[in-house]
Amino acid sequence: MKKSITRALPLAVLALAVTAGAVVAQESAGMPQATRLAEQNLRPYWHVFAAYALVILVVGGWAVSIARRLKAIEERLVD
Amino acid sequence: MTDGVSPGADTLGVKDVARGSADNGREIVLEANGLRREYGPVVAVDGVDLTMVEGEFLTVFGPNGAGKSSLLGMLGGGMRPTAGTVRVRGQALSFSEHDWQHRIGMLSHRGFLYGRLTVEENLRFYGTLFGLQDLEERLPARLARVGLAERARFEVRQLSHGMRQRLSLARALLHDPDVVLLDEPYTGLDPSAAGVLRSVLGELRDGRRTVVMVTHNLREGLAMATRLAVQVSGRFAWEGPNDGLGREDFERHYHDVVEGRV
Amino acid sequence: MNTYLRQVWVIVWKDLVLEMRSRERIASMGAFAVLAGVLFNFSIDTTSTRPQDVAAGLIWMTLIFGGLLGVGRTFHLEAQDGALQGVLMSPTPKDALFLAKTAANFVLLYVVSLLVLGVFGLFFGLDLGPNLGWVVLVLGVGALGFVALVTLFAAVSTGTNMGETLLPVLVFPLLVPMVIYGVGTTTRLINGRPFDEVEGNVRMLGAFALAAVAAGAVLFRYVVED
Amino acid sequence: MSTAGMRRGGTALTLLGLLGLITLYWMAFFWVPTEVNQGVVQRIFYIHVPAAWTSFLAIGFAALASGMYLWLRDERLDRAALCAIEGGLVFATLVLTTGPLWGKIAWGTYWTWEPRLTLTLLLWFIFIGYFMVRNATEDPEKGKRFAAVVAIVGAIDIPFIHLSVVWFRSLHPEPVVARPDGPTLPGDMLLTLLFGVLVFTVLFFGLFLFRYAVEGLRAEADLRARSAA
Repeated sequence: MKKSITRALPLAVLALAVTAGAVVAQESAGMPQATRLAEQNLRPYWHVFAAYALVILVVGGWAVSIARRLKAIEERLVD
Repeated sequence: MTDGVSPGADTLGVKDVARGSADNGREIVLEANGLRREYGPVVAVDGVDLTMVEGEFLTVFGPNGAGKSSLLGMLGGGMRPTAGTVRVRGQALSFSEHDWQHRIGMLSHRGFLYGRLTVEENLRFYGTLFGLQDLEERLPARLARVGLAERARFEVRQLSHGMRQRLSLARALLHDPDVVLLDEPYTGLDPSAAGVLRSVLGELRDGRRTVVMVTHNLREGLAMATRLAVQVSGRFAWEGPNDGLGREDFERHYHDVVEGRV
Repeated sequence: MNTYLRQVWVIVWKDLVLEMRSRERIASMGAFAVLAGVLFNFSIDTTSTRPQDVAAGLIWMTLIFGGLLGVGRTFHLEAQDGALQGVLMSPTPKDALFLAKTAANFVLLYVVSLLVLGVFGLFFGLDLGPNLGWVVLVLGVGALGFVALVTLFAAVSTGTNMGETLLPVLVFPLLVPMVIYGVGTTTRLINGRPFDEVEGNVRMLGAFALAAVAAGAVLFRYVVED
Repeated sequence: MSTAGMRRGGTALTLLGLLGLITLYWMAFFWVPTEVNQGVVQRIFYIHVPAAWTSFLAIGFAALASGMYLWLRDERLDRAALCAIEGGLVFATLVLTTGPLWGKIAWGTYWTWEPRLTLTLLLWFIFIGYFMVRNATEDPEKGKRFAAVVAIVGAIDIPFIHLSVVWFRSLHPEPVVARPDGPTLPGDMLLTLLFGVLVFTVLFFGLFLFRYAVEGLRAEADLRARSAA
């Protein structure tokens, strides 16, 4: 189970990176959605990506810490 | 049982004694079943069973950390057992009810007294908490009994340790409890206070109260007891009647029990 | 008088007699209040801030810190000779004990809060006029909620090995409603606004106090059991 | 439910939650239209609000479990409360970090004493207090009782804190979903938001079960260590 979590985590991060890259590519390619946004300061993107990355990092960090604790206890139980 | 204790003594269950006594028409007052108390990973009391009838005086000896105070705390209802029950005259000590406390009195090496209240005020305070109606008659009598009548208006912090301990004794017995619990009552007492304590304890035993005392003090512990127990690592490692074993003999036996040679 | 009330009363009486004889807590709280008033006076530039705009906040902050100092020690007095254990082994219901401790602490804190009001009024030259009675009422309602929460958590922190250092961490987040309603209401009253304008907030303060007393009365038994 | 069952359930829910999270990210980045007034930064909303919802769910759940623990003294209830509080702390941390990221653009400042942000900050401190009390006693059983009291009083106090901080100052966007006259958010955005709430709730309960299973195993290991000693 802990393996499934630790395996899923890089996948999720990868997904996020791909997503972020795709959005930037899409926006800079001038897709319809971007026409309005082009008028705005581009700075907000950084904030949005940071926020979405934080979700992955914090929730993922919690999952990893649970998995670590699980591992430690399983080792204790085996002894 | 002159030279040590007969091998059968540790198999003589408390329940057998109690049943025998109950047959003699003495009512069971204090009953504990499977008492256990844990502090996280530490087990302070590990499965103690106890049945006591009127007029019995049990002294529990044991080294520091044997769980004697925890045992007493649970018998007094102030401490919740991790497992097991305590009954006083058939009534289970429950945390949500407040009618069984009348039956229990506790005397500890700490006085439970307020230093800034006078002798009389301390007793009045506890008397009111116990809902006693006849405090006006009761207080002077009790103070006289422990020899503090002329100190009634002194603040407790002005009293010597021995006087405080005597006052504390009066406080513990103010509501005439059926069961009296004593936690190292002789610690730091001067001879006169110890004398008062001894005579009051003698009265309690003869007045068919039930007394449980925990102590390291072998001499005082043996003097009053009708029953003895040695608690080691949370369990009663040995228990039996106090049938006039000399102090030196008991001391030898006690060390044998504590060090696991018996 | 039934037994319950008599038990509550005797504990309140005991706490107040002890306080009157030792003056330990009232002296430290009172001295703290007056000295805080002096320090606050120097910490405010009265050429740029009107005293009546900040006085309410300072009064309440003084009450909170001073109250924590005094009310937070309420179980140390009991613990000195194990007396709390004696009370707990008596037939006193635990909620009676909580209500009594809260009532005694309330008397203590209310006396101090009136002192604070007087001292700050003097130092900052406040003229309360007809609102004086309402301010006194608001201070009382706020003090009740404060005392109930702090009494409960003083029992908690006394039972831990961190002692009093834990108390502010536990109670400050919970005291926010009292601070906001108390300061908001008092500021308006000091500025001569009619009571009608703040009545809703005083009600909220009252609801907060009642909730704190009720929660404490129910939960206290789980804190003091051994 | 057995510990193994917990772990299976936890894994299933967590994986479901992760799947949902990926879908949510897709919806938030590609599917949902950009909000007219705030622009792209409004997209933080789809994770910020669900995280806030989850942390309040956690304290409510923990208070309920704590109350039942004080009543029934079943260790499992205490463990449930502990695990919920830990999850609540994680999600409250998310709220407190994503909120300022939004605030910097929307309001021009990282921190404002905006009511719901303030409330979450105080909630975060209540969570911290829970852990501090729990670890500050020599007798663990006492720490559990004290922590339960903190969780319960915290949960009771939250409505008061909420009302007071709203009264104190309101800079926050008006409630957009829970309004008496129905939601004002355009349908697509509302759908994304509600989906976000669902995903975070599933994720919370998945990880909660997972965490709870760990705590159960720890109790078992402690028990074994004790009986071996």
